[in-house]
Amino acid sequence: MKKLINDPFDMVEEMVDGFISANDDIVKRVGRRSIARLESPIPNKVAIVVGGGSGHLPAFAGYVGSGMADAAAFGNVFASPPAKPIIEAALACDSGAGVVFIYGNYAGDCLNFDRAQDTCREMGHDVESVVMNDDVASAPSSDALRRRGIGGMLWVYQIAGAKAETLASLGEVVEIAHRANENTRTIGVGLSSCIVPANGKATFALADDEIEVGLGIHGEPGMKRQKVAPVDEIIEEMFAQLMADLDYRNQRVALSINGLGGTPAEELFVVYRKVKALCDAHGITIAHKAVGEFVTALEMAGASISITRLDLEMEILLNAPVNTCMFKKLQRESSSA
Amino acid sequence: MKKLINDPFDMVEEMVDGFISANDDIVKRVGRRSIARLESPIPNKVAIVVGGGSGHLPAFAGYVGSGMADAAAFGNVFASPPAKPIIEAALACDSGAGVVFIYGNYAGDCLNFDRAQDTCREMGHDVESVVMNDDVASAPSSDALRRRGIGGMLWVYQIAGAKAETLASLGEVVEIAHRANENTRTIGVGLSSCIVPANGKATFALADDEIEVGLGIHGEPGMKRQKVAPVDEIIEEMFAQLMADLDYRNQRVALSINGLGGTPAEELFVVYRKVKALCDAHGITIAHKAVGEFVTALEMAGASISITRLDLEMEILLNAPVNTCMFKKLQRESSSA
Amino acid sequence: MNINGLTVAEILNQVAIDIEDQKDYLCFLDGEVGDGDHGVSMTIGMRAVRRSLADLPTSYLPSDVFDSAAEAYAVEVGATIGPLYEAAFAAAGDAARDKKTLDHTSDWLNIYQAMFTAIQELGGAELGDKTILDSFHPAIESMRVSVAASSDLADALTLAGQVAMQSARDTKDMVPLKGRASRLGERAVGHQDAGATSIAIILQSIAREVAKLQLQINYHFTL
Amino acid sequence: MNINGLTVAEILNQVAIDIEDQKDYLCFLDGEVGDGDHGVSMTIGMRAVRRSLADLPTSYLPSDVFDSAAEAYAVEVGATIGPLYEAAFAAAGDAARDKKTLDHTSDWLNIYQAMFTAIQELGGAELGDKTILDSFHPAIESMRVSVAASSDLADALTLAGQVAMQSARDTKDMVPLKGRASRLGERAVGHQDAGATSIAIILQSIAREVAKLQLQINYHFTL
Ligand SMILES: Nc1ncnc2c1ncn2[C@@H]1O[C@H](COP(=O)(O)OP(=O)(O)O)[C@@H](O)[C@H]1O
Ligand SMILES: Nc1ncnc2c1ncn2[C@@H]1O[C@H](COP(=O)(O)OP(=O)(O)O)[C@@H](O)[C@H]1O
Ligand SMILES: [Mg+2]
Ligand SMILES: [Mg+2]
Ligand SMILES: [Mg+2]
Ligand SMILES: [Mg+2]
Repeated sequence: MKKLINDPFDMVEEMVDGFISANDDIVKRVGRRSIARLESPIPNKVAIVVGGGSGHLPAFAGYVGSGMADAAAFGNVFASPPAKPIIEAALACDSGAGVVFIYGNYAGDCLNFDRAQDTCREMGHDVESVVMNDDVASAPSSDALRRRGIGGMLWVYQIAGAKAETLASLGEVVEIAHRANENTRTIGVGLSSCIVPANGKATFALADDEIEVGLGIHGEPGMKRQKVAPVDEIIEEMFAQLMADLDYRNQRVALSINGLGGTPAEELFVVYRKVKALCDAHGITIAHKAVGEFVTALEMAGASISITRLDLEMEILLNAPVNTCMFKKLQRESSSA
Repeated sequence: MKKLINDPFDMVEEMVDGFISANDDIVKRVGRRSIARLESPIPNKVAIVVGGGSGHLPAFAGYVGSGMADAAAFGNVFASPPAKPIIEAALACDSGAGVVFIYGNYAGDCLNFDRAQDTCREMGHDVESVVMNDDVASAPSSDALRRRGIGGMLWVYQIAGAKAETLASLGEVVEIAHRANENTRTIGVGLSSCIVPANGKATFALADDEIEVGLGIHGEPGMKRQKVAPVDEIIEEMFAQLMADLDYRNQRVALSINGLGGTPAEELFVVYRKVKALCDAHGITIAHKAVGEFVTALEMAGASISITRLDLEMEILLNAPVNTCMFKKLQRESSSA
Repeated sequence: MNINGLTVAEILNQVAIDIEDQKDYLCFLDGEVGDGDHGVSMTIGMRAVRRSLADLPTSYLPSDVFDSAAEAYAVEVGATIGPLYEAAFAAAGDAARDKKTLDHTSDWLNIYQAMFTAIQELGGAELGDKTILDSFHPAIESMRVSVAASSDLADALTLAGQVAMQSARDTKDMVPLKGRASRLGERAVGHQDAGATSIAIILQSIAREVAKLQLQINYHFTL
Repeated sequence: MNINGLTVAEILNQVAIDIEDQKDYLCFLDGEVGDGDHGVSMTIGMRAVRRSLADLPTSYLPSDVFDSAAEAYAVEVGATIGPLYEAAFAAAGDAARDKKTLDHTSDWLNIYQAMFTAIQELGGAELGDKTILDSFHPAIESMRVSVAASSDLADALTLAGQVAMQSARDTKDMVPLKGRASRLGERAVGHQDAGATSIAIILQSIAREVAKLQLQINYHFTL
């Protein structure tokens, strides 16, 4: 293992220090492993708290800032944060308007966020939770509540974040976060493993000519291993999985192509080109789009496709500006096109 | 080699198609391998044209948009674009106020941009060139004109781009681009090779415990190979190289930590933390900062540090908003701090 | 035997060393069907436990040791394993509450049973779901038999450790229903569960420490 | 011999095949001191040349072939090698201008010399800088000797190809002063230059094609 780190067991600590220092125009530290927007708590605004294991930047801390999350808790690499930093994050940003936890559906995250929620409620805070489960590869649609949360968070956070900026009520923010999640599907493909620093070895092995469709963002095995193929073929198969799960035909959507860490941006645009062609062929209008790294798995090579079916409210909310640590978007002028 | 591509010889073509489609709210195609801002030509504005080999995204096309470049030409992977797309880019954005080519100091880029400049001038366009040479590892300071251009472009483009947005004259934009370049130094470290798609094999080999300090963004060998060490030690050595080249003590600077492609963002923040500590120790004030991927080398693991010594004009220009395809920055409010 | 607070702390210290020794193996097991971090999470937890032991007052009860282990897991670990072990150590503390020593087989049966119940209640897994429970449960059953048979503590713990490790190996044949590996269903068959293995390491480590103590005492007597 | 436009096109077609065959080797050489793309850039150029040959009119001169090769390199390649080969092929076109056939050793000496001069003028390298020039120059000198000795064309080209390849190997000992490898100085010693090697492959390929033609003609005569 070669990484730009010191003692691997100090990595998260040092990363958090560097992250906060590099983003001190947007966030402040509110605990050893928790941050909040400089302006928190913002009067009358419902606060959004996110978090999860480290190793996924920009997820989760990278999305703290205006238009997305108010606070975040950092876990160890690929490990949910304990309840404590989640509670610190929540307390730092609750203005009294209430807090929504939005996190991915993993056993550890569920356990820890639930306990944080209980504690916060005992302390008199209004806290609701929205658990994202967009990964179609992680369970059949008949068992969708067991699905993991992955790349779709980019759209769920933005939609919920924009709604919260309008000073909507806690119930309204929770409702639209649920709605965004329910209309979002993601599927990923992995080309290589990642290395958990304190482990020091590749989490799994793929042969030189193998890829894994449906691989999770921690290297959890996916739906199937197959031989590497031209990307157009791989994308066709992945797209078909998404379409089989949710009917996007003739809908307006938000589409993101997410790099898992080790895949060059050039390849992500090759992927976008094919997905765009498939959308065109199915009468799908891409109202919002993003190509880049949004939820990574350390240095894993691979990509995921997330599509959110939009209604008018979600589509308009996505025009709002975003200024977070690692994702920025200028106000979209109402286009004449 | 496993990559998300079809025929490797079609990769650049397909990437360009996807790139333009994914960024059609910011850029338009003005040639098979050239793009320009939608609004180009912008009356009275000096236009900035950038370009270089593919495989370095966000460089170069990713920086087209307001506040940075007006147009870009795409080359093949790691190969300068020919003169033709550079000329197309220049013609598409010249409002009559003139054009500045800003590119890195590589033999191929110099040859092709020079020829494009000659042709454009023959056609009656006012074209000047600024050649970036920030890589301290690529030649001794006594021979600085032979140095390559690498990660420092993030600051040079922004400073020149912001100046051009003020409708400054061609001479003024050229002058400040030169000034930004002269005050910028970069040094990189490589941990692994990259794979040129149509080659299909790693460009070079590093042993499992070896790193290369001063490695170029194409895998060109650097200053020296050494054993991997705790990142704090590596950074100290790199920082010392920068300080030996330009005296940053007690200066205000713009600092960027750039990932070469295969290094997780978490590690870049660990690097930032150490560089920040070294800056503090030398009385250096970080007025502007950026941590992320700005100039990559496909999937190469590694990072580079770029520091620009700022004067008041450059520092203020860096407050301007940027809205390019792959780099966005909201207007910095004049801080009270 | 005199398994007082200090001795329990020494035992946990050794448990921590043994877990860290097996870090890479536990990561390997977790990597086959999960995210490859179980050895790391357990090491982070056990290092925190060791640090917390150093902060104990000059004199303390066995339950104090378990309480501070629970706190260490609560603050440092996160993941699935953090809350589960926090709850388990907290339950161990409760089971040992006010006791000066834990010299009897029944003391440890009670502690193990309390830990097991805490994990089961918080995690909600069933036996056969390919989790910690699947090696812990048979170990506790063997402890119960040992208590009925009035076995000596070191023998009882040693047997429990062996049963736990054998049961951890047997998880290979299980189809997981809980946790990250659950969605793999049949694909997980053939892989040994990481959490079931780490608890088995812990039980074996405890047994070995207690057996060493016993040996020292026997040695005294025969002198 | 009748090396007319069609024949020159056939020769260039074979050159393109030979270059693509050596793509990986050329990338390997470039990767040792440069950016590892030389084989790719040359293949892209030569593929474009082949495509451009298909677009030639029904009847054309040797110079037309060189002109369209120049255009192909100009549009498709970029890099250092794009403008250099564009200039070289354009110069070859000029050197062959108006000629119906290129049957004489002196024709090819003129063409090679024109290509060399174009590369030298545009690139500004000196002999010994570890570039294309360093294998091309000795090859041209051997052509000059062959002309003086009235050698037969196939023999002259074959000798030139051999000299070029030997000289390419000799670049190993040179300290590069131009191009990307230049900043490496002494560190580049021991590495064979990629551009010097690709031009040697081209010269050998031309020689082999012309020799085959000659053989066919001899065969006709002796029939
Ligand atoms: N609900 C549960 N009850 C008991 N043990 C569980 C449960 N869920 C998971 N586990 C155990 O946790 C282990 C994985 O732990 P670890 O890798 O540290 O956490 P994570 O799954 O968050 O990465 C599994 O091997 C399994 O034994
Ligand atoms: N000024 C020059 N004159 C002649 N040949 C040159 C010159 N500069 C570089 N070369 C040749 O170009 C080769 C590298 O070409 P290539 O890898 O295709 O371009 P790039 O350097 O842009 O990646 C070198 O091996 C060298 O032989
Ligand atoms: Mg985990
Ligand atoms: Mg190149
Ligand atoms: Mg795990
Ligand atoms: Mg090259």
